[in-house]
Amino acid sequence: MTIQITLQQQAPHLAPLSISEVLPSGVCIGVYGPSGSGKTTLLRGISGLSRISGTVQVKDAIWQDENHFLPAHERRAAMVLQSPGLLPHRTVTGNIEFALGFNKRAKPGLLDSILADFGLLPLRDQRADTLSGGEQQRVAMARALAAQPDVLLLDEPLTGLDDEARQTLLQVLMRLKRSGTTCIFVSHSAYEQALLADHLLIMDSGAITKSGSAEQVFAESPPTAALGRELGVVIDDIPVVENVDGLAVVEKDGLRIQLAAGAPPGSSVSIRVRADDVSLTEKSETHSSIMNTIPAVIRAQSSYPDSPFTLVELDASGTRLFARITNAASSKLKVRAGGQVYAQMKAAAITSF
Amino acid sequence: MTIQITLQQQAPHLAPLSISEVLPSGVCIGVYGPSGSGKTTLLRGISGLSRISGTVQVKDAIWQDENHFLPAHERRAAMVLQSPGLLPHRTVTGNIEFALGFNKRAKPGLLDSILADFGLLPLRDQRADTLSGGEQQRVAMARALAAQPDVLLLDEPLTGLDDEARQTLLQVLMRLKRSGTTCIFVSHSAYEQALLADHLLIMDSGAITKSGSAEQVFAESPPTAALGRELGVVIDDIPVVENVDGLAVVEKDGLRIQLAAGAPPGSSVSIRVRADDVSLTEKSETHSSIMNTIPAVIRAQSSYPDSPFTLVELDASGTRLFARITNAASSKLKVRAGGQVYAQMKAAAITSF
Amino acid sequence: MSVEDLQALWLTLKLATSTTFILLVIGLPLSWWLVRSQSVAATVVNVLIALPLVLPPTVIGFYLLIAMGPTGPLGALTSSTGLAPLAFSFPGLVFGSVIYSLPFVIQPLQAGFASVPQSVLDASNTLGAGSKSLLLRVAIPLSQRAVVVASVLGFAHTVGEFGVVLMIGGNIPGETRVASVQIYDHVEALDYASAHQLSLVLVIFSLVVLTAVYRVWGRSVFTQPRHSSA
Amino acid sequence: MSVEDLQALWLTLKLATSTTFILLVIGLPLSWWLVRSQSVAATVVNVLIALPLVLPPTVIGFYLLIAMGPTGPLGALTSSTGLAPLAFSFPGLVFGSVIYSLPFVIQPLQAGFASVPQSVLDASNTLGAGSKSLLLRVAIPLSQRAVVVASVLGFAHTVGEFGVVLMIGGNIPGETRVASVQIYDHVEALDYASAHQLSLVLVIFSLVVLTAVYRVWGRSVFTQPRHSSA
Amino acid sequence: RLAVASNFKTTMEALVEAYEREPQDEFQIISGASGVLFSQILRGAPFDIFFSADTDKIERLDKQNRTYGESWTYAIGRMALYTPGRSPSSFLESNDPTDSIALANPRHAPYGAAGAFWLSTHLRSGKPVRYVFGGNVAQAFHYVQSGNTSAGLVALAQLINEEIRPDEYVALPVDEYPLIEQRAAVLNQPNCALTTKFVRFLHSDEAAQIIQRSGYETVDMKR
Ligand SMILES: Nc1ncnc2c1ncn2[C@@H]1O[C@H](COP(=O)(O)OP(=O)(O)OP(=O)(O)O)[C@@H](O)[C@H]1O
Ligand SMILES: Nc1ncnc2c1ncn2[C@@H]1O[C@H](COP(=O)(O)OP(=O)(O)OP(=O)(O)O)[C@@H](O)[C@H]1O
Ligand SMILES: [Mg+2]
Ligand SMILES: [Mg+2]
Repeated sequence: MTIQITLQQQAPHLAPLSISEVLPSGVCIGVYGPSGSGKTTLLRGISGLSRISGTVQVKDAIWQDENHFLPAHERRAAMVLQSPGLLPHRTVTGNIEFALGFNKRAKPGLLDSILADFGLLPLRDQRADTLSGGEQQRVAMARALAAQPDVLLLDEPLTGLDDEARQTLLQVLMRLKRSGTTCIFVSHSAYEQALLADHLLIMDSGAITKSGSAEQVFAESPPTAALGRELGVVIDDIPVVENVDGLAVVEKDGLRIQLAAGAPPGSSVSIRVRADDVSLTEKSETHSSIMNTIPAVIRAQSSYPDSPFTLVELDASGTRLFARITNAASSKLKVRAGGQVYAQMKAAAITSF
Repeated sequence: MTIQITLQQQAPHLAPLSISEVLPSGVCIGVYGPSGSGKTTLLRGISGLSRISGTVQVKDAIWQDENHFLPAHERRAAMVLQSPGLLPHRTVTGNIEFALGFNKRAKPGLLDSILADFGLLPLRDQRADTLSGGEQQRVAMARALAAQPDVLLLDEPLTGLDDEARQTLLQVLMRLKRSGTTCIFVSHSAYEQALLADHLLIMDSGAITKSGSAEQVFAESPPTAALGRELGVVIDDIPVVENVDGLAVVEKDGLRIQLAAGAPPGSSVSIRVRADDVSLTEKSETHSSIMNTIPAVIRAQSSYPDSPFTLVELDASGTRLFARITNAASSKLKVRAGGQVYAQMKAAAITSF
Repeated sequence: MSVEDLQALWLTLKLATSTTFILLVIGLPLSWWLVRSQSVAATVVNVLIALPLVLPPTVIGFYLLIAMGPTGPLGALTSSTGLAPLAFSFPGLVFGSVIYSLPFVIQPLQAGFASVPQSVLDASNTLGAGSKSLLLRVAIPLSQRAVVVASVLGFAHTVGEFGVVLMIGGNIPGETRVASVQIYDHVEALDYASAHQLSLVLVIFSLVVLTAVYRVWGRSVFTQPRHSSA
Repeated sequence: MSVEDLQALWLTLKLATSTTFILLVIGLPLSWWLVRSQSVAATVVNVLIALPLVLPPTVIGFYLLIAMGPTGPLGALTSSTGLAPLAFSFPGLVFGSVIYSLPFVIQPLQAGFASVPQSVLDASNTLGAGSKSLLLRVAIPLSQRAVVVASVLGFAHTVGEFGVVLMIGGNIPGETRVASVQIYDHVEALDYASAHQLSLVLVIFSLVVLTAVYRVWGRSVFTQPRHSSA
Repeated sequence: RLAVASNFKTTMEALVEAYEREPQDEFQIISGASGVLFSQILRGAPFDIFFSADTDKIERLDKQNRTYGESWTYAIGRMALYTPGRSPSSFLESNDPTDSIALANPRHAPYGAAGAFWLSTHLRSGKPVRYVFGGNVAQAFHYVQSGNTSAGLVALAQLINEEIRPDEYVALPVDEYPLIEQRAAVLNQPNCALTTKFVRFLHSDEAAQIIQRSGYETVDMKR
């Protein structure tokens, strides 16, 4: 099951676009690129909001080709625009019901389960125009899901939100992605892409300059570029075995990591470790304040062109980690595939959700 | 010379506000707080765009008190709103000339110097409505400066920009702040506040919950909160003494740091070191991949309430650094004021501008 | 006030109400189409709707009368479909008033629809709302005030209309003699007292309606909302 | 076409041009004020401007005539200031037309001004632009198309106006006998050929003007820009 | 239904009232400019008798076979020179350059044509005066009445109806201007007894008296 998109637009007064991609479905496809690179234009083309010539096929359904053009409301896509676009005169429930009204497959109870999923139960009867920005974005996403689309199109849904609201919604989206919803997620935040994208498209001037698994695209980005800096791994659902004063210990297959998190023992958390936060050492005892010193085997190393850095891929008790160190350090530690090292990371540098 | 602001608004259909502050002038005052906390309301009150009762005095000028209310266009304030609000039918030059037209103190040549400062010379004759988002924001700031205001009011000027454009504008703003322009900078990005704010106000529900030097407010924020995570130091203008393959060595008063930067020897850069990226060690030789191991004296240490972390303030050859380590590590290393340690930070973790 | 005055007022009310109703039924979808269409046809329709403005109403009435006459196209239509002729009948008045007041309804509606945020329309569109749903469930609820202003303008203009109505209505008491014609008759007959009286009734009625409408909804159509919500 | 027809057309052109000019001079600041003011006064003015709509034009003309007479307030004003009386004069026609066409100019202008983004106004305001500068240098340039539509509606409505003009103009050839009155006269005199001819000239002229205007600027007043620029 | 030229409306009301043999509301008086009524009759307006303000329109209807039976002259309009606030003679003698005179449009209003003729033959050639034309004789009357013109050639009927002081006007002798003949005709509509009866009443002396009292001349109906 794939998504095939071939869209071409090249006219004086239109946004340029020139795309031909076959993308996996059931995953989150990130679209990253500078302002004006055509990200919104692409989403509008896929959704049918803009009429761009080409073919769009989502799984078995042909949304457009040379002969047919399914209008936006007949495509099983739902788009969350950068501005939430709620119906201001309706309540939260009313907005979700609006979407349910067009969804013939909706089962009874869907409304309540969506309200619950997005933490909207306490706001259910509040008018949309009295909600704060973050709440509005949440309703917009809830509403899009109520349409049970084959593809969820998200155009920078987290921009303009404050840190807290953004973090909350990121977690909602991460849950969504894990549930197998196909979504196309536009964002020029490398951080958000690092957390969400399974497959990443990089756009520039209306064309896709890079397409591949998110990990690969991150790894191949220059280490000082925004994308490169956010390279790292997300380790889902590790059980918390201990928690003292907010310093949690998580453990999985012998991999033991300490980090700041409120989660009590017995629960589990997802954690993210950036390559820039991992250093390597030859000995396990280092007289350092760094709390995590994890034995690992070097799987691979690669150096970047025109850059003083080397990327090291590690296997820590079966879990993959990345470390980015300087070429100089790499020589000093004689890093080579198969070598045995200790990966170090500060407890303070690990984020958890 | 201070800025005194006392504003009170409490009515059913108005944004609540209750402020009474005396702020330093000539510096950048950051305003931080969640969505809906009244940041925009505060700026609108100061600028006179909204009529909020109270007094506003900027240096010698009384902008409003019980008896007088200077309308917005007579206040020597210029505001950059979140949406740039350029005159779409005018060119870049035309927009700046619009502001110059109201600035009686403008000297000839100001236009060109502003265009140059903001890198707008190549765009000078382009119509505002054909500019990209980032360019528009740059023009909006340039235009506000053309008014030569006593106070520059910036309402989330960097939101919605892509990483590159944001970084460029951040640097423009950092230059501006170093030049002694008084500005009030609203942003709910802790990162931006960390780079720009000299004095920080934290707002919630229309009131100021915290006010103090930015360093102090950052240091006192919980280490897992957005603000706390961005605690660090910015070291301005350190000369680059060496650059091999993009690994630059900067040196100042014996403090020697390696980092990734393109700047050639002879130039100078500003660097930022986050507390979360600094670890401490007892010995200088650590068999680690970490490139920077800097001798430092512990000036102070403080632990956070309900948190597993300790904040350590260091003096590295006269330059202040912060390190955030766990309480456990602190005991292990026997951290105490006056103690001698080595501060370690990865070259990849240091950002430069 | 005479029985005839009251009758005329009642007729005016009936005419204005029916006309406003039909104006909305036609005007809402038409304006919606005009706002959304980029076609040449939309321009043509926009121009045609505005055309009645440049001719004196009496002259428009005159041409409508010719069209409604047995030899005119409308007359041919009504007689071939077995309907009663339009001239000198209440339906004819309604028809003429609709033609004549259409621009005053179309204009505010277009302005109202155009100010529905594109983001709301686009989002609703991808959720499954087609053009009709967008009009009924999004555009109209979000342009409530424009709809009210359009109704008021259409209503008021129909109340004041006179040239067209006099010409195609035939001034028949109880059937086509509306208040405006009645006032005109009073003036022509030098019956100033009755003219003043009836004018006053109309003006006061309009004052009340307009004030209420502008106060409650109308002004905000033109005034920016303080918060650009949703 | 007779010399008198041409004279009437010329007079119409003169009247419509002067009226439109004055309508803009009054309408621009007035609409600006109405859009920005939250006061009760603004509501009252809005209602007063709309009032002429509900009375038949002839009746409005009749009341204007009374007001312009020696005992009326306007008459008293003109005689005390030493001006020529307004009735039966070209200035009087212009005055009447302005009153009568004002709502058609105010309405699109208000809609236009209301759609100037608040952010542009606020930013300009803090840069030093007071209300007057905002109107002249921000609101009007940004509402160009609304200004054009307002002018066209005002112009067209003045061209077609007839009841008021006939009443207060006195049908004086070369002075107050405009094309609409001339057409009416032709119809009254059963000179249908001349009436058709003159109507046709007016309609074609209007068609050309309206099409040009709607094509070039007008539509976009009602159509959303594709890009919400600046 | 009676379609009546506006100037005759009040008189017709008096006539209908006098004709009380049937309930009054059997008659509807529809007044309007003769031209408008004429156009409407051509397009099938449901009128039974048409009282035009002139003869021309009745003749045209005749030619188009739209009338039933003979048409007749139901009244002859009388014109008066109305000079509010002073005497007509003082107006005629004065040399005030601001003097103006209102009359109905000579092109299509009978009173206008008559008035124009009278002025061209009876006005002192040197007298400065400005002409102002009303759409019909009623508008001409408004012009004078509201003080916007200093004099007006109006219908005597209007002055009588408005009870204007006799020293402010002078009724002009009928032979000083072309006859303002007002003709009426029964229209080609399904006829009924009521119409016939009313037409007969209009030819009666009683009706003639009412018409004359209102300020019109009548012709000898029995002729
Ligand atoms: N109607 C149009 N006419 C001309 N150019 C257009 C039009 N619409 C969009 N563009 C241009 O096409 C390019 C792509 O626009 P698009 O909105 O898709 O960018 P984006 O990647 O979504 O940017 P952002 O991150 O700022 O949202 C931009 O340069 C834009 O100026
Ligand atoms: N006219 C109004 N009537 C009622 N409430 C209002 C009004 N204007 C603003 N508010 C409310 O006042 C609060 C403060 O609004 P303000 O725009 O100042 O927040 P902010 O801190 O700038 O938020 P953001 O980060 O989202 O821009 C919000 O809760 C808002 O909903
Ligand atoms: Mg976009
Ligand atoms: Mg804000």
